Amino acid sequence: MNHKMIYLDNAATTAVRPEVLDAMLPWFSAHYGNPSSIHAAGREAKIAVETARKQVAAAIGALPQEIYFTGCGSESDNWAIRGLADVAKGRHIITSAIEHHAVLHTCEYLEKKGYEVTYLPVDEYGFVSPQAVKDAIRGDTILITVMTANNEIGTVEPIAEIGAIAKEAGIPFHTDAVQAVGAIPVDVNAMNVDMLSMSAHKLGGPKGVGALYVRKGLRISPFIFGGAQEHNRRAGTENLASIVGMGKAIEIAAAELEEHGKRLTKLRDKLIGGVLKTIPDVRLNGHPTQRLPNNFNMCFRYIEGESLLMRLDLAGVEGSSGSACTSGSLDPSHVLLAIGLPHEIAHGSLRLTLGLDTTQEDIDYVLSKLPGIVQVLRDMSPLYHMDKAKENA
Amino acid sequence: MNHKMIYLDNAATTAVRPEVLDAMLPWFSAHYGNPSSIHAAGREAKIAVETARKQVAAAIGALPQEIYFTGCGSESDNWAIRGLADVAKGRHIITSAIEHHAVLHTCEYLEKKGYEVTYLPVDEYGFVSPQAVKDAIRGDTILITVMTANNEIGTVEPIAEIGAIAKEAGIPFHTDAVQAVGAIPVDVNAMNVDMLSMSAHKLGGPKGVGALYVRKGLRISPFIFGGAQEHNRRAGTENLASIVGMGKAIEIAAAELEEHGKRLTKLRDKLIGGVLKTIPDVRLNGHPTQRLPNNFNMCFRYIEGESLLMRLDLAGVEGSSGSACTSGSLDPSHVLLAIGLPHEIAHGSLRLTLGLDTTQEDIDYVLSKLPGIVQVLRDMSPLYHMDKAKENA
Amino acid sequence: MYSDKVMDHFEHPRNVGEIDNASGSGTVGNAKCGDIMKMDIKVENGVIVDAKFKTFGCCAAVATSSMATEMIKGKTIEEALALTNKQVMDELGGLPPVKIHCSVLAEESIRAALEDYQKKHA
Amino acid sequence: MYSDKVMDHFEHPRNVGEIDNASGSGTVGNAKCGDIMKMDIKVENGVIVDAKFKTFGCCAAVATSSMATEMIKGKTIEEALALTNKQVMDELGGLPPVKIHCSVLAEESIRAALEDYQKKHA
Ligand SMILES: Cc1ncc(COP(=O)(O)O)c(C=O)c1O
Ligand SMILES: Cc1ncc(COP(=O)(O)O)c(C=O)c1O
Repeated sequence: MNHKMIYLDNAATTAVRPEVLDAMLPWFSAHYGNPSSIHAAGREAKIAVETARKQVAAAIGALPQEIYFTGCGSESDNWAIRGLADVAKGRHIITSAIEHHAVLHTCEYLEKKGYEVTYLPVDEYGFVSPQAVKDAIRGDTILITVMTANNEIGTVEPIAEIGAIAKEAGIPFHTDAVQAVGAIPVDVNAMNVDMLSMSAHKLGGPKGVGALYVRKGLRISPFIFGGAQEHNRRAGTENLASIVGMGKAIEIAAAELEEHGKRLTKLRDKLIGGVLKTIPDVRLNGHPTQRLPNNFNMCFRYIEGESLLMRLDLAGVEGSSGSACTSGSLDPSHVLLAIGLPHEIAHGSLRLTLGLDTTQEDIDYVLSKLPGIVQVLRDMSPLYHMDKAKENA
Repeated sequence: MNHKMIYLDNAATTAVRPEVLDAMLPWFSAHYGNPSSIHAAGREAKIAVETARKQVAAAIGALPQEIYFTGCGSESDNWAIRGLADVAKGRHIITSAIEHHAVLHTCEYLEKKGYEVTYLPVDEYGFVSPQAVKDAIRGDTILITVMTANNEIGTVEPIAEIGAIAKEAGIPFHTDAVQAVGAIPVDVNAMNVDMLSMSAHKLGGPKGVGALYVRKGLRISPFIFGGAQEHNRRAGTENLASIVGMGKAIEIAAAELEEHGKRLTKLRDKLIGGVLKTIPDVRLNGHPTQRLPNNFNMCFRYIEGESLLMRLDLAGVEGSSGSACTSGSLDPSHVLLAIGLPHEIAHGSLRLTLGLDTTQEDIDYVLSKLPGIVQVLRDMSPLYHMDKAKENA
Repeated sequence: MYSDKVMDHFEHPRNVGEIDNASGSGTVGNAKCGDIMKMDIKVENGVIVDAKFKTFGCCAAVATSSMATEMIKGKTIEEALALTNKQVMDELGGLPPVKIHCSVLAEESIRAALEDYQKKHA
Repeated sequence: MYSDKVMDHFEHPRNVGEIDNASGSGTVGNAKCGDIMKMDIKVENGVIVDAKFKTFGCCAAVATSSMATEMIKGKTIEEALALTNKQVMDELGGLPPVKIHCSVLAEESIRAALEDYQKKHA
């Protein structure tokens, strides 16, 4: 490879920020006490965990005692939904068709257990309609769960409005904010949410640690039973260094949110604009402005996503795709299908998600390479050939 | 403090070994790809995870595809039990009275859901009787779960015998080997176990990562639903650096098992012998020889465990206790009660668990300090006073 | 977890011991629960001139015993009866929530000793 | 995930294109599933003298198309009909298990082209 790799897959995972890694390092081999131990090493570990809890709480306008650390964003989602369902009286859940699989597959599991789930459709931009949420509420609805921002197409949902509806109806409201926290302003009170899922590795923290916000007074079953950790609600020896890292990462991300968001939005729009200008037969997925600052997602007609990705990879650009072949499944992304794309177009999607270290030059480089790569693949594609033949006929 | 702290709480958690931390470091900020991503960064991450899976498998005589990484030992326990119960036909589970809370509280939860659980008693050493297991088996028994080695008193259970019984009866057998792996020989085939829980931070690896062995062909429900990670059985972005660390730690621990075990056994026996010789009114908990090489657990009559711990801490020795006050609960350790200790004696327990860096000098130091500390506390104890008065009467 | 003052009273408990021919004496708690306190007081002219304790219990129990003996010395019977465990805790700079129940014994043992005194001198 | 040989054929696919006045031609797969392959062959004296393909599909689909065209060139009709996707995969140094279904299209498209040829020349 004759140049550095340009990593544009920050929605999949981010690098641990150097300051975050520095904050974590003392807690592996030097200070490694079990926060539940009462000796000096345990006590200092406990303080470190509680400091991180305050940092996470502060970033989303919550109280420290409303934050529970988990093993990942998926665990937070599973816990919120199943923990609530386990103690609730009714059997109906409302969610959207474009949730992350951690929410969708959990809902599907609950369906098998006798719960009923309404999967609300979305419009062409991926928006869930608050009115549709309202209309879906039944007497036995126990939970509404709608994500704050979509991980594939970046659409930012009208959470505050949905929260207000949930609150008025007295129904607990969970939101998967794994992609939103650290990227856009998130405030549990302004948004009227009762539970909120987070994951550290999406915001410059380490993999394998997440958190669930649970509003004071809301009762849910524990998900992992065992020791008395996390106020008796989530057992398991605390993931000390990673929790410290999550606290630090979220604190920095919250502090830099505005500045960082502005910078990324500019780069993102340059990338989208550049592609629209130079490559025909493309489509922007998600809303042009109500989207995550770092999210680019477009479909390139006549070509398949994995091939596009691999060619980009060979050219030094790392992204992702909603094509079936990238996931090893047979169907393309459920999100792209939900916004109304036909299968063959959904297969040709490319997601590029910008990060902290993405530069103007990186974007220029991608814009210089992408048209050629797309053309090579189109020249190889029987679909392109057939369609163009039709057009010329 | 005028001397270094002597950490003798390795059953609570261990330091991350320097070699392990070195192995982890590249995977935070330099190589941080998501193992599910198909670009170069994702592919190298995937390879790292699969290498760790092989290392874990090799340490317990399993196949790599039988190893599933989890967020902690507690998750492994919860998953094994609830994942099996979720798909099994019967409703009866057999376990022991001295399991870790991750097993016990999970069983109690299942009882609330309509399952029946037999909690087998143990003898004065903490042994579960294989015959008792056999006798407890019913037509609707779906699972037997008995720990490999107890975390408080160190007793090593007759797992191979219990496994043989389970196998003959055709009942899946789970063992919580969180304290055993890396400390004593563990082989899933020799032990006839179908599921086995592990946790990295007990064997020189990082906190917040564990694994569950599930024998090929055994069907259990996923515990965390979502992405297709871990062969579709445990969702959540892989805890890359920690998984690498777990693999490395377990590989080293397995290689050094024999040598390390011999050294610790000697130190442990010196500590036990020394206390028995110099302090009256003490009792060894657990079996004298069928115990973990690093486990010391004794009761000091007339005194309360937390006070003992805090005085040891002030003297530079970090340990743990099964007293109620150390856990914030009202009852002393369920394990000490299960081996037949009266409450007042159970409150006065001290557990010291040796580690990699424990030296002869550390043991000498503890033996030089402990008698004085015990005497100070006894002099302060109204129970000691009353009993001694009776003896002299 | 514990304040410096708690640790100081735990490490250097004041007034450990027993009083020969105590004016009043009380034992509360039980070993099953992991906490026993025995309190001896010496009363002269209605004033507590000495107090000594023995405690089987955790750090918080020892520290509150120690602090409580310090606080009642020099007090009249009535003043001592008015002492609450809250006051003892405050004087120690607070206790972790899970440990508050341990502090109750100090108040109770003083009451028991005072009642014993009053019974003997009624 | 992919072998070097797969990557080589993906990056530098052999025989991309179409053959004017092809002796036989076949298209298999469908866009809904994310894989379409079109295969053109030129047959002279019962021997495949040229083969060209176009593929809409993933890396594995492209590489197997490319390799398959290489493998059938110079073969008789009968020999080409006997080619299996397993042989193509082996020649590529294997494929990840989830990608095996993509390789089936190469065999199928060759068959389709050969059948087309046989129909035309029957
Ligand atoms: C026997 C046993 N099982 C399970 C666990 C739970 O492990 P973790 O703290 O990693 O969840 C522990 C340790 O805490 C243990 O000693
Ligand atoms: C919206 C959303 N929810 C949940 C998750 C799951 O997070 P984790 O991988 O930490 O389990 C992700 C990322 O994978 C996500 O993007």
